[in-house]
Amino acid sequence: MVAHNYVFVGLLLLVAVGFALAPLALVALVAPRKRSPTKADVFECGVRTHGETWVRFRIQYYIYAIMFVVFDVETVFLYPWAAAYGSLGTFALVEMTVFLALLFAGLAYAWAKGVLRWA
Amino acid sequence: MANDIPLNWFLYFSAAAFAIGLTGVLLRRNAIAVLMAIEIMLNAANVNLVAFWRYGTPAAGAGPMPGVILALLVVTVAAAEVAVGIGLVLLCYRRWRAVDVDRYDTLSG
Amino acid sequence: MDVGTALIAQSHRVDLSPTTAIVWALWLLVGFAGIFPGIVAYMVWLERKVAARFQDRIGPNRVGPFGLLQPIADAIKLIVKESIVPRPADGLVHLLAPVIVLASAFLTLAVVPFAVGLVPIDPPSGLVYLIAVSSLSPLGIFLAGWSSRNKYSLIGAMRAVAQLVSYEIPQVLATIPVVLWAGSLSLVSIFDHQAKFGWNAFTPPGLLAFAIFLIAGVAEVNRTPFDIPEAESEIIAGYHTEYSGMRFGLFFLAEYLGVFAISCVATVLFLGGGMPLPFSSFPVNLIDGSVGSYILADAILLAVFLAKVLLFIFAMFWVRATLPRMRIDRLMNFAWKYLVPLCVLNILFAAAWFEVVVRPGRIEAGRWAVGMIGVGLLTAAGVQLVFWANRKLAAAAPIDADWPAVGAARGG
Amino acid sequence: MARSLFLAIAALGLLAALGTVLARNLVRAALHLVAFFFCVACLFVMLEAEFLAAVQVLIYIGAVAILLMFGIMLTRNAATAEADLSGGWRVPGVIAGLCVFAALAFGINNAVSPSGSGAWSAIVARPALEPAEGVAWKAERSRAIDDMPRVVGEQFMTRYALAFELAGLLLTAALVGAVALAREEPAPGDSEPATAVEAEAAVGTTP
Repeated sequence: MVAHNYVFVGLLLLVAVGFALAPLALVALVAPRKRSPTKADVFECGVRTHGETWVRFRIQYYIYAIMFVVFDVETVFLYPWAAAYGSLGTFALVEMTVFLALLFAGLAYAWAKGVLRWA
Repeated sequence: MANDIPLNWFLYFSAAAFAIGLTGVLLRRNAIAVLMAIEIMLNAANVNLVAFWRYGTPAAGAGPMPGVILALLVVTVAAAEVAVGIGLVLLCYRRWRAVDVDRYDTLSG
Repeated sequence: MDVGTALIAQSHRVDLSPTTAIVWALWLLVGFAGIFPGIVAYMVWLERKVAARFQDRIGPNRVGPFGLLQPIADAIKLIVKESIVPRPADGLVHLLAPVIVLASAFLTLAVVPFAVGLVPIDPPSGLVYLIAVSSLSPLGIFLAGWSSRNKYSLIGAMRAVAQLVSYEIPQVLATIPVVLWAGSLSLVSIFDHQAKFGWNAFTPPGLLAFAIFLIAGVAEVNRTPFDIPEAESEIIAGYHTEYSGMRFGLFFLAEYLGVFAISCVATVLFLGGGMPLPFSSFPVNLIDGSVGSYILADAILLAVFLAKVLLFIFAMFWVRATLPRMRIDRLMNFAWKYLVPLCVLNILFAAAWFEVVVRPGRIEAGRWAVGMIGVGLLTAAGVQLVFWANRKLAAAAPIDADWPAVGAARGG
Repeated sequence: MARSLFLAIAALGLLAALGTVLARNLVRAALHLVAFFFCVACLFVMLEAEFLAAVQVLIYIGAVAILLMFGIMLTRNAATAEADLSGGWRVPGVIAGLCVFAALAFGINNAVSPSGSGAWSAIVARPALEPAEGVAWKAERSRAIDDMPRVVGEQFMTRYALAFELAGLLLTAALVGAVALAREEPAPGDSEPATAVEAEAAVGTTP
């Protein structure tokens, strides 16, 4: 069965997590632990933390995230198309050209509106 | 298969997840939390679609994978929904300085 | 069926027999828990040696001959160091973040075919799997920055995620031509295709895709010149500022594992895996079904594969030793205004190449020459078009206009 | 084996869903949501839709979760940092959820499949796909499972061509809409851009 491939992925995930946690467990046994208030402070260049840490970020980040999501979903359509292209005719190419043109129009819109500029 | 999972189990899982998502939509006041609850509901629907695809016998001429295709389209719509949804939340946040859906009440006069 | 033949007889379908269990156990315990981390440890040693030579130094030479025991000393140092978690941090998420990043790096290696039959698994949607698991690392990085409750960490994390997601798109789009020619998402099929049609990098759209993939790949592993997320002169150490001891070690390990993985993937997708000659299926055609022929072919494949991977890794060290860090606005511009349009055009060029060269089912000298010249000119024109359009648009809105302070300083 | 694995994954998934709904901290809620998405991806693998599972991880965990995190970071301020549950709606909300679950469970128990395969509750195993001789849909579905990406591509290019183009249109519309909504307009008298810069200005001092 094809799905059985993913049994290996599950096992590998366990190995990876184990590989990450084992040295941490060793650290808990071996490493010194001397707590002090100053040491447990947040390190902001030796200056006392000023204001709220979880500050609000600029909108720019979100615009890039939106474009990422849209193009990421696009790849979900592109991959099957590319895999099937050999057994399909010119119609598939035309369809994909239309699809890509649509998405490119979206990118061009964002570009024209100047939101791709990191200000 | 002898020891296969009954179809019902998938359906119950998705019904429970859907109900949890609905509860979340009703309970949460933060608009982004509401969006997350909606994502849970959409995912629950997807599990149903794929489960019926795999367990059912298809109607004549339904194609090899109607359920999977529909699930892919749901994923697309969900992604678009989140993008626009958060865009709206940001706009409202700028206007009212709040992400609390109870406070978007300008229309209620 | 003995273990040797089970290694060879790979297909999309897998049965959960005891033989499979043995093969998988070998992969997990010897490969993933032994060899790959070992390679990574010595990559760090190599980088220190190489960087030292670039800077006219000697590099580590105290621990063992040529400093060869240095990685072991480093590991011991990391383990016996105190692991400090800041007081206001979100403890559980702080622990979870490096685990996610490391798991992501491990999982990507599961579909890489190192030689014929020497691949842990080969699912039919292998490339989607690969991209899916590698897209977990931005999440881990974000959580690392967020859970530390440190402004520098958070800013580093936000920058890192913005950069990673921006470069993920060109990276993914650059692999589309390869899928299109091979007609499958399985990495083994992509390898087989190159045994028949030559390395993918030796086609005009393939070369462009390869270049884009490499650039985006360097950005994906946060290495210079794309190391803004951990720009130590601006934001301390970025998202892992609050990580110390072994927890930092995990991020470090994940970064180098990521470098190794991206080099492996680039080798498989564009440089014909372990094949030493671009237009010959040389060691693969030695295989006549006997176990000895498999071992001979795989030994050659594996050696050449590792040599190519080493070349990539060396190139990344070289770039790091040579180039300064990019400015963040130029970085994002480059991804969205140059690479993404190029990738989209390149998909159409790849379709043209498919029609001219690949469609007949085998390489024909005449069609190949036509394709090289025709599609080559087309691709070059596409690159010129994108750069020309960007120059035109940039002239209309100079980049320093984005940075009022810079413009003012120049009297603009 | 498959059954106990299913039960474990489903239980984890439902716990994660509950965590999403109940967690006070929004990033924690999003993290629970990621766990839920992952469990759903596991269920897709158990349903032999491995392409869909990979897509689930790629889109939901790799992209949507990141978008949600960014949304949280962009709207966080001191007043709403810890999101609260609706006080007055708690009891009616839970009752509504339970009612919906009860109604769905009733339906699942009593529904009869329209395609003639009997009551849903009687389907305890997926139809065997081998031997497929003479049964067209078995061969079709077997190929779909073994080579899902390619079959998805073929389907989108032929039978679902319109849906495919509409999906492209929807994505473009979403991109344009979201960019138009989120764009920072320097409206006069709006103090907003100032706060947006604070984030990086607050650490403007050189370390």
